[in-house]
Amino acid sequence: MAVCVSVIGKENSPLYVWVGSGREELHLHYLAHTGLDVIQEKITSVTKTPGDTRDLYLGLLYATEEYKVFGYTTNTRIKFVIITDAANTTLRDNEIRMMFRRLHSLYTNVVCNPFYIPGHQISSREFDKGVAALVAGN
Amino acid sequence: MSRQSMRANDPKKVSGELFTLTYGSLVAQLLKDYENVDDVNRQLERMGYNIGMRLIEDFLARANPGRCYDLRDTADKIQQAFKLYLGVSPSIGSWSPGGDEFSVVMETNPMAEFVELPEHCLGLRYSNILSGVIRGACEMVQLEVMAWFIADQLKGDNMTEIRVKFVKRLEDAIPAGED
Amino acid sequence: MALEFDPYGLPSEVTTPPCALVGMMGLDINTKATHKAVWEAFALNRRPDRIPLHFSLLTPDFQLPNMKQKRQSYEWYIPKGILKTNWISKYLKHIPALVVMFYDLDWNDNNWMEKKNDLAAKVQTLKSVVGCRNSRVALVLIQSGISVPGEDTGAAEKAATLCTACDVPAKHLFVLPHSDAHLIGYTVRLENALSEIAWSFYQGEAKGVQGHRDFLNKTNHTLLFVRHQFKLGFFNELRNDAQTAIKHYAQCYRQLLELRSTDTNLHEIRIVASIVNYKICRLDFTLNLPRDAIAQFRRHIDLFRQRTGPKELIFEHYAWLSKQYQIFGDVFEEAVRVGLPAVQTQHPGFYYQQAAQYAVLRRKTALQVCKDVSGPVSDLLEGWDKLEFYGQRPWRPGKHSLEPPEQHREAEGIKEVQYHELREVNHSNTIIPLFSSAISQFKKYRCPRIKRHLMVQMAEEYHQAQDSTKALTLLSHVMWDYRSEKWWKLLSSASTLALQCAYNTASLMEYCSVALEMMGKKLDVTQQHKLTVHANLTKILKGEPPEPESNNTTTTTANRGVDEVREAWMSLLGSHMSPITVDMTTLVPCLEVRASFTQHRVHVDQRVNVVVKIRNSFVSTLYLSSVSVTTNIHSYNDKLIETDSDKLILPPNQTTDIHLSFLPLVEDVGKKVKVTEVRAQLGGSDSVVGVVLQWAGVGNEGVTAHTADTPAFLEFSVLCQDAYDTTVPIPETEILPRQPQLSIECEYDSTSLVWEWLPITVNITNTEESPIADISLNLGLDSSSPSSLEHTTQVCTSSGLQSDKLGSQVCGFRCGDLRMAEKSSVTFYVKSLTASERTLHLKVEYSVSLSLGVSSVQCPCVSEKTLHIQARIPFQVSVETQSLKFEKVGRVSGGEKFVVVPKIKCTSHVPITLTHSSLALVNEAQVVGSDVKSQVSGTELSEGEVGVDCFCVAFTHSATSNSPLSLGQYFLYWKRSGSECVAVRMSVGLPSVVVEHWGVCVECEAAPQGTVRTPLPLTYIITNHSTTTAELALTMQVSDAFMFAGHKEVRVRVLSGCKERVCYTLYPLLAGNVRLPRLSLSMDSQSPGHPTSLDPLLARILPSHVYIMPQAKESDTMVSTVTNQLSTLLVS
Amino acid sequence: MAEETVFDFIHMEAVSYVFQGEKVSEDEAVSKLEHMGFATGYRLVERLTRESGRYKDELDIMKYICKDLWVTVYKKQIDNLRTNHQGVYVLHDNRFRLLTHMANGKQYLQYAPRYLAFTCGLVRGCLANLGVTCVVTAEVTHLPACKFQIQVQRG
Amino acid sequence: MTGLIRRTFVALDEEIFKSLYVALIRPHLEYANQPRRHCEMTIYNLYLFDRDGQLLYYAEWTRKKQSGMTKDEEAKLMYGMIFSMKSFVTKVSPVDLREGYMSYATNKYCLNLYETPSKLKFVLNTDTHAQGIKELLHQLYTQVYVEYVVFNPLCSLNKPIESELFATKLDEVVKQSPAYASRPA
Amino acid sequence: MTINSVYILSKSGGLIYQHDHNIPTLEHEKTFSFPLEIKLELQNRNVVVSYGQRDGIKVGHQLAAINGVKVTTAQLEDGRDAMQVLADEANYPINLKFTRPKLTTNEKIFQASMFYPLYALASQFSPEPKSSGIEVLEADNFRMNCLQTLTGVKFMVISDPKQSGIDGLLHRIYELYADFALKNPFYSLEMPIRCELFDEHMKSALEHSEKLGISNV
Repeated sequence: MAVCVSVIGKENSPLYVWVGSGREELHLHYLAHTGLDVIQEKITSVTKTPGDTRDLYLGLLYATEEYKVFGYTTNTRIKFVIITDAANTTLRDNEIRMMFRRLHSLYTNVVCNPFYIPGHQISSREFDKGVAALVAGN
Repeated sequence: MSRQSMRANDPKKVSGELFTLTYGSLVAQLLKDYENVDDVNRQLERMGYNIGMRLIEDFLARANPGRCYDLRDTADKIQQAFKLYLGVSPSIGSWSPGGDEFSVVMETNPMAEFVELPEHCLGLRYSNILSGVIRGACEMVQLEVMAWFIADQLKGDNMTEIRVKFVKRLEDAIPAGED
Repeated sequence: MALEFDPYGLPSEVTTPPCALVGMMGLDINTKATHKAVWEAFALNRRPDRIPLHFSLLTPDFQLPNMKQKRQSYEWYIPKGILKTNWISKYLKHIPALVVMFYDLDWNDNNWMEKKNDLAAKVQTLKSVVGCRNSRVALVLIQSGISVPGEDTGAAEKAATLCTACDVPAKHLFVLPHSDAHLIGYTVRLENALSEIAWSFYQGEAKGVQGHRDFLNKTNHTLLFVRHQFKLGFFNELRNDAQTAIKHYAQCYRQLLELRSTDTNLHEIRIVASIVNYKICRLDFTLNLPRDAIAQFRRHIDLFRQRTGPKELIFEHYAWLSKQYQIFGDVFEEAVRVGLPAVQTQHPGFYYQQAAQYAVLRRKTALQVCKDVSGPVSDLLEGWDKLEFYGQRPWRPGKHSLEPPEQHREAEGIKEVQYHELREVNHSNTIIPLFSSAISQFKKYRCPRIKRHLMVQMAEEYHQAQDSTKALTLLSHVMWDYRSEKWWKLLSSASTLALQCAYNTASLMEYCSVALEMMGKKLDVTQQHKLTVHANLTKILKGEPPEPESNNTTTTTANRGVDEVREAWMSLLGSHMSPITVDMTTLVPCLEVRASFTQHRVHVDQRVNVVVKIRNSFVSTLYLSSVSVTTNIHSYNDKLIETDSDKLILPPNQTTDIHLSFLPLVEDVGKKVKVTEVRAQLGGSDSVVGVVLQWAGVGNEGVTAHTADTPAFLEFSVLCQDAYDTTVPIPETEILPRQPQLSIECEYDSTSLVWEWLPITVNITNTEESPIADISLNLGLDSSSPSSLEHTTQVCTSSGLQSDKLGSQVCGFRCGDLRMAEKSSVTFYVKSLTASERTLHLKVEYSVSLSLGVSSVQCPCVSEKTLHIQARIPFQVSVETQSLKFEKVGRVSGGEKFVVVPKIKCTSHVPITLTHSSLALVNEAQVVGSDVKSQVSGTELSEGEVGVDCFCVAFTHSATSNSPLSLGQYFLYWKRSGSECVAVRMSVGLPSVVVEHWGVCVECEAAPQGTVRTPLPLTYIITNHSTTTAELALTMQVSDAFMFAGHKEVRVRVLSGCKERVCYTLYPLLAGNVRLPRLSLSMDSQSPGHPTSLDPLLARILPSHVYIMPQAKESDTMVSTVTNQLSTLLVS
Repeated sequence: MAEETVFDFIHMEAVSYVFQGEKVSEDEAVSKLEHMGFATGYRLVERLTRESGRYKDELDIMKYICKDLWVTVYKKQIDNLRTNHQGVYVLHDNRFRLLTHMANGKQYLQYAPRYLAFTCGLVRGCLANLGVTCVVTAEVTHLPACKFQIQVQRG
Repeated sequence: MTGLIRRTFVALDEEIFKSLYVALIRPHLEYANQPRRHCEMTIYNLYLFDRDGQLLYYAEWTRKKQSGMTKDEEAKLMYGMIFSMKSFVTKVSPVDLREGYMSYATNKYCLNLYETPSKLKFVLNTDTHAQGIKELLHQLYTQVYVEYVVFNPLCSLNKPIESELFATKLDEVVKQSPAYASRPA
Repeated sequence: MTINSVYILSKSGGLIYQHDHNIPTLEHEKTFSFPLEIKLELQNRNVVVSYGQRDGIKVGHQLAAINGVKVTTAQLEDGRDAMQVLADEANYPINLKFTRPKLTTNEKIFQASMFYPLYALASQFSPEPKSSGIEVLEADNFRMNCLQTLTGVKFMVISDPKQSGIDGLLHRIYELYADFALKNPFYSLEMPIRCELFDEHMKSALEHSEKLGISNV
C-alpha cells in the first residue's frame, strides 16, 4: 500500500511521518513536505469558489516518476499526506480515500488523549499500531 | 463524504465522549495541581464519592430498582448502572466465597478510551473516580463498601477490573432525643 | 570542440523554425537607395504577424547545390542512415522555393524595349540555374511613377508582352511602386502573393517525395519510410501547414519505432526519435494542443526509458533522458511565453527538475562505469560533430547496422566516449542551470517548498563543484524555512551539508552556528555525529582546526581540497581575531535562553533581579565563560554579567538558572527597563577563540521559540513537564518611586460649610529608619475635578487667611525636616463657595537618605492622600420690610419709619454662631436712632433654627418717589460655634421698596393703654414736608367704644414745614383691645373739588387699636413704658 | 439520556473542585474551568467535525457551533445567533442546559458565571481548533437564559 | 334502660348502680355518637426529611390547623413519629414487608409516608379520600427532587432546600395532581 | 382473606386483650457452606439476618435452629452459643433454619404502648381541627384498623389490606367487649380480659367476617 504516511500540523510542521522500511526516508520526507504546496493551493482555491467541492479528501497532489502523492485536510487545518508507489496501479482512488479516513480517525483518537499536547509530535503506541495496520492494508 | 453524509456521529456516543474528554481535562488539571500522583488518586476517589451520592438518586429515579438486601442484587444494579451511564455492560464475577466481595470487569473502559498514560504518571489510577462513585452510591443506600482498582488496561492489563467489598449495612438514623 | 557540440542535444537546424526560403535578385542595395529600402521592407523586422518567409539576397551568379542524379530504381539502394544531417539545412538555407527578379522599369520608360530584352535575358539565365530544382521564378518591376495598371491600356499590354518575353506566367509579374509612403503596404501585399508561389513549390517537392514511396519495399527501406515521412512533415512545415506536418511527423515517429533496435543502432534511433518528438511537441504547442504535446512526450519517454543501451554507456541513456526533459521544458516554456496558461501541477518546472535529476544520475553512472578509463587512445571521436547521419557513431559513420561492424573498434570507441564523458564533460555546468531554471519555474507557480528542495539539491551540486560558498548561501535561506516549519529531518540533512560547506570554506561563524544547531536535540543526527561536532567545536575554541567532515560524498574532489582547507583554518585561527558573534535567535541550537525579570515593577530602593534560564539539550555538559544581559538602559549592563565559570556549567538536558541583579538609579524612576539581548561566551576559561552567542529580542528566543516545546495554546501548558517550556518571561520591569515610610493623618470635618474656612490639620510622622528632609506638602483640588470648582474653591494656610486672592491649590508648603519618629502637623484652610462635593489631593514629598550597600543616596519619596469634602449651605437669609406695625409693606412714604427684618434659617449640620450683623444702606435711607445694635450678634443657631434680626429704617424725604428702591446690603458675620478662626462675613441684598410722596405725614401720640371710664388723651400731629401749604379736611368717626372730646370734623391748614396738633380726649367705654375711632384725612389738591384721601397712608402708619384695661380695684402698679425697641424672638 | 447525566455531574465536580479551599480567587478558579473547557472543546471538535465537509468561512463555522455542536453537547440548538459582521457573534440560549436545573429567575445569579466558564472555554477551544481565535464571554441576567458573546481576534 | 335497672334491682346502693350504669348504659351512649367523616378532598402539607431526619423542605397548602409548636419541634416530632411508626409497623406486620410506602388515616386526614431507598422520606398529608398519593410522591421524588435538587450543584443534599425553582416545581406538580383540588363525587 | 390479630388497648394504653387469629409462620431451611453467605448479627439477644437474602430467607429473619437443634436467644438447646457455632468452620456444611420472628407477649405489650403515643400524635399533627387519632394504618401488605371508644378504649384489628368489613368487625368486637367484658361485673377496667365467653365469641366473629369478608352488623 503506502510507502509514506504523514500527519502535518496547522503550521505545516510534521507531527508524524512514517516511512516504509527500506525506502529512501529523506526523499519521502521531502515529497511529503513539498506536497504541502499543492495542498495549500487547493485549500485556498476551494475557499474562494463556493461550492460542494468541500471534500476533506484532496486527491492526487502530484506524481513523480516513482511516486504518487495524495493529500487530505481536516477542518482543523491538519493535513495528511500519503505517498504510494507510482507503479502501484492496483490502488483505487476510493481506497486511498478510505485510508485517509481511517488515518483521520486514528489522529482524532490521539487528539482525544487528554495527555497529548496538540501541535506536538505524535508518540502513541495506538497510533503506531493503527498506521501499521493501515499501510499493511488490513 | 461532504455535507450530506453528515450522519453526524451518533449523539449518544458523542455526549459520552464529551464526558470522557471533560474528565480527561479534569484529570490533567489535577495532575498539575497536585504534584503527587497518590493525592490525585485520592482526590479522584473523593470526587467520585460526591458524584455517587447524587448519581444514586438519579439512578433510583430512572431505574426505580427498589431496595436490595443482598450483595448480588447490588452487583446487578451496579452492572445496570454501568450500562446506563457508561454504555458498557461490565461482567460481574470472581465472588469471594463469603459472597461479600466481587469484581466489576470491563473489556473496554469508555472513560479511558483514548488515554495513554505518559511515563511521568504511571502511578495514576486514571479511572479512580469510578471506585469513588460506587462507594458513594452504595453508602446512600445503607451499604458501606470498599471499591478499588485491581486491573487497568492503561497499565497494560487486558481488562479493567474494580473490586468491591461489602463492609457493613448502615442503619437508619435514630431521631434526635430517642435512643 | 566538445564544449559547443552536444551529442545528445538537438542540432541547431532542427530547432530553427522552418519557413519558406525566397531568393531575391537584381537588388543592388549598396548603391541604390530604393533597392535598399525595398530589401529592408522585406527582410528586416519580420514580426510574427507576417507570413513566415525567409529572404536571402542572391548575387547574379549564384548556384544551387547540385543535386545527385535521380536514381531510376531503389532496388539495390541500402540507406546508410536514417536522417541526413545536411538535408534540413539544404532546404532552410540553400534551395529557395522562389527566386524573385527585381528590375527598375516604368511602363513609360523611354528605352522600354532595351530594358525589356535585358530583363528577359536575366530571367533566362536565372531559369537555367534554378530550372533543375524547379524553384519558381517571379518578376517584380520597381516603378517610380505611380501608375495604376488599367489606367492606361498601354501598361496592360506592355505587361503581357513582358511576360511572354520572359516567359513567366502573368500572375508571376508584379509591380512595386516605391513611393516610399506606402512601401511597406505594397511589400506586405506582394509577399502574400509570393508566399503562395513559394508554398506551391514545397507542395511540389512533397509530391516528389511521395512519388518515391512506390519504389520502396519493406525489407530494405524501412529507414527510408522514416526519412520520407520526416521530409513530408518538414515540407509541410515549410509551407506553413502545421496539421499535415504533425500527421507526417507522427507517422514518421511510428515508423521509427517499428525499426529493430539494438545497442548498436539504438543511439541513432533515439536521437532521431528525439528530433521527431521535438517537432511533434512543438507543433502541438503552436497549435495550442498542450495535452497532445504532453501525452506525446510521456509516450516518448515511456518508450525509451527502458531502452538503456550498452551498460558501459549507460550514462548516455541518462544524458539523453535529461536532454529530452530539458528540451520539452524549453518547448513548454516557450509556449507559456507566447500565452499558454500553465498551472501549479503542470508547468515546465517539473521537466527541468526531472532533467536535472537525470543529469545528476548521468554523472553518477558515469563515475561508476568510467572508473577505470585510461587517457585518450585514439582519435576515434574525430568528426563526431559532423557526421552524415544524425546519431551515428563517429568511428563507424554511415553504418546503420544491428551489429557493430568491428568489435574491437567498437570497444575502442566506447572507451573514447567514456573518457570524453569523464574528462571533457563538466556535469555541474549542465546540472546547475537546469536546477536554477526549475527553481525559477516553481517559484513562478507558487511552490515554495519544492523550490526549497531544489535549492538544497542545487546546493549539493555547488558543493560538488567545489563552490561551497554559493552552496552555503543557498542553504542558509532554505534552513531558515525548515526551522520555522520544524521539519527537523530536512533541516538535519541541510545542516549536515552546510557544515561541510562551512568547513570547506573555513567560515568560522557559519561553522559554529550549524554545529551548535546539530548538537541540539531537535536535529536528527546520530549521537556519534553530535559528539564529533562537539569535539570539533571544542577544537576550534582551543584554536585548533576542526577535523574535516566525514562522509563527503565526492571523495575524489574533496580530498584534493582538504589540505588547502586545513591551511585556511590554520591561518584563520592563528591570526588572533576578534571574537565572533553567533546569532542564536535564528537557530534551533542546543542552548536555549530565556532572560526574565522577577517582577513587573520594582521600587527604586530594591534590587532588580534578572534570571537567565539556559537549557542545554546537548547530550553532555557544556561550559560558558560568561553570560551577560543587555538592557535598554546601558548604565546597568555592566552589572548584569556573570563570569564565575563554576556557575556557568550547564549539565545536559537541564535548565540552569543564572541570577543577576542591579540596583536601579533614582533618576530612572518611572522608566521601564527592557531586556534587549543576552550574550554568552562559549567554552570554558581555557578557550582561545572567542565565540559569543547572542540572543536578541523579546523573551530572547526569536525562532528558538520553536524549539521550546511551548504549546500552541497556553491552555495546554498544564500538560508540559519542563517548566522552561511554559514559563512566560517578564521582558521588562518598571522602576517605581520608593515606598514612602510616612504616616499621614488628616483631621477635618468632611462636611464643610459654604463660605467658612474649613481647617484641615495634617499630622505627619516620620516612620522611616532615618531622618527625612525637605518635606513639602501640596494640597489642592484633585486634578480630575471639574474646572467650575477651581473658581469656587480656595485653599490656604493660616498665613493666607487674610489675603483676598487665593487659588484652589497650595503648592510646595515646606515644613522642614523630621528626625526619626518625629511628628509635625500643618493646618490648611479650605473655603468652598458652592455647596458641592470636592475631592482634595494631598501630596507629601520628601527625601530620605538611604545607604544602599556602600553608597548612600538621597532618595525622593512621595506619599499621597485624597480627601473628600461635602460643602453645605450653612443658612438661608430672607429679608422682609415691615411697617412699624410689623405688617409686611412694599411701599413707604418719605420720612416714614419702617423695619427691615432679616430671617436667618440655619441649615448647618453643626451649630453656628452669628457674631455680628449690620446694614449697609443706600444714601436715601438711614437707620433710625443712634446706637443701632445687631439683634443677632452672639446668637447660636443649630440646624433648623431661625434667627430674626431687625433694623428700623426710614427714607429721607428727598428719596425719589414711586419707583422701587433697593435698600442696600445686609452683612452677617458668623462662624462655627466654638471654632477659634475668624468669623466669615456674608452679605445679603436687601429687598427694594417703593417710596410714596404724600407731602404730609401724621403721627399719633397716645398712651399705650387706657382704663375703662378714665379719660385717655390722644393727639395726632400733622407735619407738612411739602413746599406748599396743605389744606386738609379731617374727620373723626364715631365709635361706640369711646366717647370723645375734640373736633369731629375740622379743616386744618398746615404751612410748609410746620406741624399742627389735633388733640382729643377719649373716654373708653369698653375694656379690651378696642378699635380707636377712625381718623380720616383728605387734602385739597391743586384741582379743587378733588381732594386726595390720605387714608391708605394712615391705615398703614397709625395705630388702629388701643388696649383698654378694666377699672382697677386698687391703683394699678404695673406700668410699662412704650418701647420702640423690639427684641429678637426665638422661634424654634 | 444518561450519558449527559454523567457529564453534568463531572462538570459539577469540576466546578466545586476549583472552588474548594477558602483562599481561591474567583478569577483563578474560573480561568481553570475555562481552560478545562478549552482543552475539552479543542479535542471534542476534532471528533465532531470528522464527518462534515470543509467549512467555507467563519460564519459557516459559527453556524456549526450553534447547530451541531450545541445539539450534541446541550441537546438543543442555539435559539438565536447575531453578528455585526465585524467578528462579534452573540449566541442566545433561552434555556441553557447547565442552568435549567438551577433556577428560573435571579436566584443563584451570582453563581451562574461559575457554571458558564467551562462552556465559554469549550466554545473557544472548538473555535481555536477550527482556526478562529477569539474571546468568549457569557452573560446571564435571568436564569436559565444565557448569552454567549464571541469576539473574534483578527490578524 | 335506666328504668329497667330500677325495675330489676330493688335495693340499690351507689356502688352497684354506678357499675351497672357503666356497664349497661354508656356503651349505648358511645355507640350512639360515632364521629362523622367530612368530605372535602385536598392536600394539606408536605414534609421532606433526609436520611438523618433533618427537615429538608416543608410546604403547606390548605393546612387549617397548626400544631402549635415551632417548625423545628414539629419536624423533630414528626420524624420521631414516622420513625417509630415504621418500627411499629415492621414489628406488628404479620408477614415480611416491602418497605417504601405506608399511610394512616384519621377521621380528618391521611398521612402518607414515601421513603426512597436512599432513605429520603416524603410525608404528605392529604384528606382521607385522596387517591394515587404514592404515585404522586414518587413523581415528586423523580421529577422534582432529582431534577431540581440533585441536579442543582448549588443545593447540597444534606441542607434544607433553598432553591426557589424546586419550590415552584413542587407546587406545580402538587397542584396539578387530582388529589389536590378535585372534590369527591 | 385473612384477619391476623386483634388488640384491645385500655384507656391508659395498656394492652388488655390480644388475640392472634391467623399468623402465617414463615420458616426456611438451607444448608450453608463456609463462609456463610449471609450476614447475621445479634439483635436483642437473637441471631438475626442483617444482610443477604437467600431463597426465602430475608433480612430480619431469626435463626430458629442449627442442624435441627432449636435456637433460642442465640443459645442452642444444648447450651452452645449460636454465634460461636456459626463462626467455626469445622461445623460446616451447616443446616440453618430461619423464621420470621413472632412477637412475644412482652413485645406485644410494648408495641401496644408504642401505638398509644402515635395515636395521640396523629391527631396533634392534623391539619384539620379536632381530628381523631389513627383509624386506619396501612402498609403495603397489611392493614391495621383501630376504633377508639369515647372512653378511650382502642380496638385494633390487623388484617390483609384487601380484607373488607373491618369496621363492622370492630363494632362487633366492641359489642362483645361491652357484653362480655363490661357486663361482667367481675371485670374491672384496665385489667386484662380473661373470659372464655369473650374469647369464643371473638373467635367466631373473626372467622365469620373472614368467611364472608363483609360484616352484617
